[in-house]
Amino acid sequence: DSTSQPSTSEGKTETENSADLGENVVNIGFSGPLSGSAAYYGEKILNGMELAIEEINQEGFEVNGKTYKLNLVALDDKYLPNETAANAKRLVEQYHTPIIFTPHSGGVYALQVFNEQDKFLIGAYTSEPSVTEKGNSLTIRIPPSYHGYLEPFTTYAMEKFGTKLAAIPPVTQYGQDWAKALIPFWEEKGGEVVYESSVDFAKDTDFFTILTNALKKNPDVLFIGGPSEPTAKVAKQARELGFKGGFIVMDQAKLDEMQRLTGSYEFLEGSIGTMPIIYADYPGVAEFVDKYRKKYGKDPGSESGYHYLTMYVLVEAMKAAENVEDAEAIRKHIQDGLDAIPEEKKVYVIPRVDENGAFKTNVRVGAVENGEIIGIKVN
Amino acid sequence: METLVQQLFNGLTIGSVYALVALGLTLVYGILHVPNFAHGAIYMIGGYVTLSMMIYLGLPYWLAIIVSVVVAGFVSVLMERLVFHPLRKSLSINSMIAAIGLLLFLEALAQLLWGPDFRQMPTPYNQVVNIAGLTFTVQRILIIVAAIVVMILLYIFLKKTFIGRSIIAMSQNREGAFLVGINSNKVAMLTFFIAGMLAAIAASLTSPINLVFPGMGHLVILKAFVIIILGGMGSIPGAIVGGYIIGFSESIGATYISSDYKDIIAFVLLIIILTIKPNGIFAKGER
Amino acid sequence: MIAKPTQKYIIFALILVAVLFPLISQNNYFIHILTLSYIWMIAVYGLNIVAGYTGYLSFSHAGFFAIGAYAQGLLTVKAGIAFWIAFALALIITTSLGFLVGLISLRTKEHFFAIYTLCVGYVIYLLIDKWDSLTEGVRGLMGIPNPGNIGPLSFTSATAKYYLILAFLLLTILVNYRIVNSLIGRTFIAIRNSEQLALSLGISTTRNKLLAFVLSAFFAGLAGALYAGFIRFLGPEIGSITITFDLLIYLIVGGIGTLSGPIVGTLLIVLLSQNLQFLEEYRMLIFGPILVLLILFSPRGLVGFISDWKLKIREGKSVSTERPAKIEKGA
Amino acid sequence: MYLVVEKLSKQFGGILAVQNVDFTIEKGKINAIIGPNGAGKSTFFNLISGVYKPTSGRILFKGKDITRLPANKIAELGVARTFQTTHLFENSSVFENVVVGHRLRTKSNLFDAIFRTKREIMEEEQAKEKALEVLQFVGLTRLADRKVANISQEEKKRVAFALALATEPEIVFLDEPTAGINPDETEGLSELIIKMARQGITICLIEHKIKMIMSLADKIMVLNYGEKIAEGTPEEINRNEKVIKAYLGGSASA
Amino acid sequence: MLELRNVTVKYGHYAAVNQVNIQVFKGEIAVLLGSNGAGKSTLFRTISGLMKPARGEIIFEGEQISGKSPERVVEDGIVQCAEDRKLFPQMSVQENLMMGAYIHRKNKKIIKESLEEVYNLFPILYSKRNEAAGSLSGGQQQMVAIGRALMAKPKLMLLDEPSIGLAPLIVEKMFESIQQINREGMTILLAEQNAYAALNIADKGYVFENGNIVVQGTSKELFSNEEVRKAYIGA
Ligand SMILES: Nc1ncnc2c1ncn2[C@@H]1O[C@H](COP(=O)(O)OP(=O)(O)OP(=O)(O)O)[C@@H](O)[C@H]1O
Ligand SMILES: Nc1ncnc2c1ncn2[C@@H]1O[C@H](COP(=O)(O)OP(=O)(O)OP(=O)(O)O)[C@@H](O)[C@H]1O
Ligand SMILES: [Mg+2]
Ligand SMILES: [Mg+2]
Repeated sequence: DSTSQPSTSEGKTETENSADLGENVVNIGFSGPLSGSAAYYGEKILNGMELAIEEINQEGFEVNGKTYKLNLVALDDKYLPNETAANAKRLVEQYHTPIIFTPHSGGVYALQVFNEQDKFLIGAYTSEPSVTEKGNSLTIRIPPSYHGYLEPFTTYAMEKFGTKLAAIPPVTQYGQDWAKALIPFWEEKGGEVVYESSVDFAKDTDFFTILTNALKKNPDVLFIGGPSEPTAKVAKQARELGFKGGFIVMDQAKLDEMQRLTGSYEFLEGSIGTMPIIYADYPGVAEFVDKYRKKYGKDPGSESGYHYLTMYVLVEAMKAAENVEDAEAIRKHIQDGLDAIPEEKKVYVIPRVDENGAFKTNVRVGAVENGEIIGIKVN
Repeated sequence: METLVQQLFNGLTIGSVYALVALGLTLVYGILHVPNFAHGAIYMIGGYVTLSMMIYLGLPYWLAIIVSVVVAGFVSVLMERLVFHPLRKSLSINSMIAAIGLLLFLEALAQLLWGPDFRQMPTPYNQVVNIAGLTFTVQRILIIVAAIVVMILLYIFLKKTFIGRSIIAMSQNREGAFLVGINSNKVAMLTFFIAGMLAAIAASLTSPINLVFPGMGHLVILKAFVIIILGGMGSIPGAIVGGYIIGFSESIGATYISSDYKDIIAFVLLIIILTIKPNGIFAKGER
Repeated sequence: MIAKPTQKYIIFALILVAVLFPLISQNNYFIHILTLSYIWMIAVYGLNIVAGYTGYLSFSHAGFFAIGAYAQGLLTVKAGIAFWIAFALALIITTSLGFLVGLISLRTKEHFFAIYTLCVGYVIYLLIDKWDSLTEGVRGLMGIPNPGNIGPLSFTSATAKYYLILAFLLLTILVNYRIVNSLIGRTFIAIRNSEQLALSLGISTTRNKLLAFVLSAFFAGLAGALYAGFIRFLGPEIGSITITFDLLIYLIVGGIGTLSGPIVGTLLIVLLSQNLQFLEEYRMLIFGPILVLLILFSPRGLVGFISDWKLKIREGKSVSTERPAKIEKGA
Repeated sequence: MYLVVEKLSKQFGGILAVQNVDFTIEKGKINAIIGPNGAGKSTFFNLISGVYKPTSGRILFKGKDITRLPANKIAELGVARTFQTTHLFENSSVFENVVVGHRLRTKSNLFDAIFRTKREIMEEEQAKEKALEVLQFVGLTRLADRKVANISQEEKKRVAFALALATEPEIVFLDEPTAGINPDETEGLSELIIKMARQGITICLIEHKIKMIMSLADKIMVLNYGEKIAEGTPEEINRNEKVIKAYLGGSASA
Repeated sequence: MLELRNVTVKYGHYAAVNQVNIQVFKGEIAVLLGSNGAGKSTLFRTISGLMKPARGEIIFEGEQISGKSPERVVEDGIVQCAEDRKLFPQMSVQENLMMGAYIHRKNKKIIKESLEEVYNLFPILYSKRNEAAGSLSGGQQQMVAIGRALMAKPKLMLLDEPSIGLAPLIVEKMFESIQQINREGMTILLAEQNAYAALNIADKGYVFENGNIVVQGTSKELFSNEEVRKAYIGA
């Protein structure tokens, strides 16, 4: 087709123009929810990226003998895929961003329709595996897959509390996928699923109703999840209704954030979930958490951590590719980028990116015992 | 049986909240003939103000609620003065769009002031009470009792006092109200103030069992609309009964039909009722 | 209502600019935004028929938009039907569902109708969201093909799609123009003005309201099917109330019950909200008040505003005893 | 008989607004219904024209049972009406108002509209001609382009007549056609009513202006508390004790 | 008591009331005659504060009231019984009447007395006191409207075409009631088309045409005025 615009070829000259200020700038694109009910999520991500960019820009980074700085261009898409697509067109056309981060699978799919043609990399923050399984050559998927959690969660909860599970995941796709993986796994391990339903945090104003129904079945373990704060509410109300068993907490919710909501770990006793980044023992965590707290006055979440790290991966990949605008070249050197991450920046340890673009991360699991979080070994 | 009673109690709790919000909405509708979508934002602001009073100023719960009621009332009145009053003579769709504009603005403002994250409102009434195998928390009992008290007071105010009746009069004939000497501006402001108060009370009561966040108004307002339609727009008993109908149908529906589809239950219920009674349950007479 | 010749000029000027645009600007982003705006315009025209001319404010519009889009998506992706056949089927499906919904919902009036359709829209949204075995639920529907070739014309490039959708928009405008200026259009307006009187004049209000509603669903479905072929990915959010609100805002700001209102309003608001993007999370802090101000100072939409303004000029010239129009109420 | 009403009743909640009323209308005559306020006159009209459905009873028009037909079907059969509170399309011009009045005699559908078929063009022309014709008939040609909201009460009443006439009716029901009109203008409207009757249109009207009724009507029915208390020629009614007591009072000449 | 000086009221550019001068003295019944659209109601609406005059002054008991808001005008003692009644349709008859006494809301005793007076004047309203005002017939609604106006115990009552749509018997009664009210000390400004009946009870009258006063004088003068007879009395 003759009419399609080879926009990136123009992009080269344009990038140099935008560096008129006397320095070379690489624009980094972001399209995510910045207003509306999911804005808290978009904000956490932006914070992580901003923090990394600030650090990187202190010195700049060198590619092909030139020193570059990063500039973040964030656009609001209100979670709507068509807005993501429009934003991406704009980011590519006006800012020549070699990469666009987007934290929802709908947005990723909408971008995958044209990202290979328009030549930009998608930084997908979604644990939806199909994002990278459909063979898009310019997508990287940042968060870990939940599959690594199934075994340690199941074993721990079953041993400590018993075999009867009530599953009340959130209605989001992620929650549903999680449940679909966990339930057969639980049954395979000799467990029994006594209740299954989902909560919708966008519509429910009270969880007593669903919990009453779940607890009627006398479960030993509750599977819960979603954003940390409402998940904490669910756990708390379950306790109020007299639940004494353990919680399996889906990795979207963070034990530390849940604790913050109610002031103590007491009601989370016996919960197992992902290790909160602030307690994780990766080499870069302490410094990152410190800086984040200083700048934003609160604890970082894993979204922030992953995006922080990915900015460094990206810079290293650009260095390795000796190119700051060719998405294909950068994608080819993502593995080099991962390998070249300085130790003190490793807020997570990501050894590998697979051929489809998915990051392979070692997961860390934590549990609440005697009012404290303790690390649980993963085989 | 035990479950049924427990679920009835749950329905009563949530229905009380719905009823309070729907009451404000229905009052404003009566005066303005506009479905005020921005009412959800007032609810949200009510929640945030109570929260801020408790957390930042250390006020006790009840005092914080009083402050919040006043603030939300004033924001509501401000809305009336700045937007709905100038628009009172134009198409009602315009006021509706303006209300949407206000909603977007107030949500963004809340996000700016308090951040986009979920917040927890403390309450002195965390105690759990077990009676005959049923679980209550004091806060929940408080919600029910307070809501009913507020509704009774409101009813007495509207029915038995001249000032209250002036609200009803104006909702039935604006000019007629002027001609008996009712100050329309005062009544409109009063109505918005009361609506704001009711929303703030509802938000402050329910927030300890839920969360405070910029989008919290959405959850409630859509249901409040369903309720006032169910009960007949502008009808006060309709709003109350409708609130409890939705509350119960949600908790009972979640138990005996499907928890996943319980939202649909409320909407389908409405569709069925309106199909049979196109003007709502409490509609008056023919035409 | 605005003088007809003026509306015609506005429309012709806009058409000319639209046709020439890709030749002037090579910017993919603008082409993308414009194409999307055209799709919204088609949907807004649908809304205008029922809300602007018959006076029934439907809040289920995004629902029908979503039905059109999902029908297109599912038929091509899951049933493997060719794009244009699926397109025709999508229109039939949306129109039929519009017929069914209209049949029941039109028993109610005014705000009852508005909120009733709000609920219908919500149910449609929830169904798309929850029925994931069919719609893929929250995950969304991927891999919708480009519009198929028509003879030698292929629609894979952005510019080609731009012209395809522009063609549909022009057709939509023509059809709307014809309807509004026909006996049917008069009938719709009569219903808006007074349903009881229309009835006593032997006009079957039920049938005509239903016709208007079905037409509006048809245009929503058309816009939806085009959207599916353009964005090529569908998520349940396109059926959400937010989208209905957006469409309504486009209509009101442009001028409800006018022929050029949908174009003016959509362009203005889309461009405005794009231009406020630099504000990031504070966008709504500015956009909300702008919306309110627009409504406050131009309550009959921009098109109405212009026509009022022209009326003023005319009146200023000839001091006549003619009385100006009261503010139109209850449209 | 032309139009026959048998044992018609309508109940609103506890109120029996119309009770067991029998009434017949002869073709080409001017019939009048009088009665105190709240007697059920408007309700009676609303029942015949299909705005309300009767609680019991039957309405026959030219031998056809129209009791349960919707209002628009009844209008199609040639039954037109005006409303007590003048009911017009306030925001349209006089001409546009009246054009719509002829819609029920046209057949153009959506297809015709979109493709602007011959039929559409022809029927539009036909509706416009009809509009001009009836405007001429009621004497409002000069106001054709004025917005209805801006014309006088008397002119509005005439537009209402024109609107009813545009439907090409055989029988017209007029609910207080001269309420709120001064004697001078009332005179004009009575003349118009007579002119209509001369055209062969059957008339049935409600009025409180006794003098006008007495001079105009061929036959009068008197309602009181929903019941028919008298029926007959003006002279008979004028002499009827019951009517004088319930309605006319001492000075029947006010 | 009430004086209008050069009052002009406009709808847009159109002057519905043009340079009108009217004087009503205490205890009088003054009547405004005029055909439809002459501007009577517009004038009443302006006196009541529902509209603002474009020019001119309205003086009540020596005080300028033009530009005051409707409720202030009511408080000053001018109450209007409007043309289309403007009742509260879903409130009961009694509640409607009670609302009429809104400005006396602090004084329960006055309210009770007035209520009795109104019921004495219109006994049928007593039997319908618990019914919704909207479900009454036109004539009954008119009685409620007058009753409601009386409840405010005004010094001056504006009655806008009280006889509209009423049966002759009722019209007669209505005018009797008006006379009775007047005898009890209330000043009345009445707008009517039923010139005969109105002039019969009035002290003086003004004839309106197209927003202008074309004739004015005592009832006697007007009765004997040939043109007035022809145009408005019809005999
Ligand atoms: N929609 C309604 N709902 C309830 N009651 C009604 C309704 N319409 C009329 N009524 C009652 O029916 C009775 C007859 O009313 P209707 O309007 O027919 O009287 P009318 O003879 O036309 O009186 P008027 O001369 O005052 O217009 C009245 O008592 C009235 O209150
Ligand atoms: N809201 C309005 N906008 C524009 N013109 C109006 C408005 N209301 C009334 N008019 C016009 O002002 C003039 C005076 O009307 P008004 O109602 O005062 O007359 P009236 O003497 O009370 O007549 P009626 O006997 O019908 O009650 C009329 O020509 C009318 O059409
Ligand atoms: Mg009547
Ligand atoms: Mg008048």
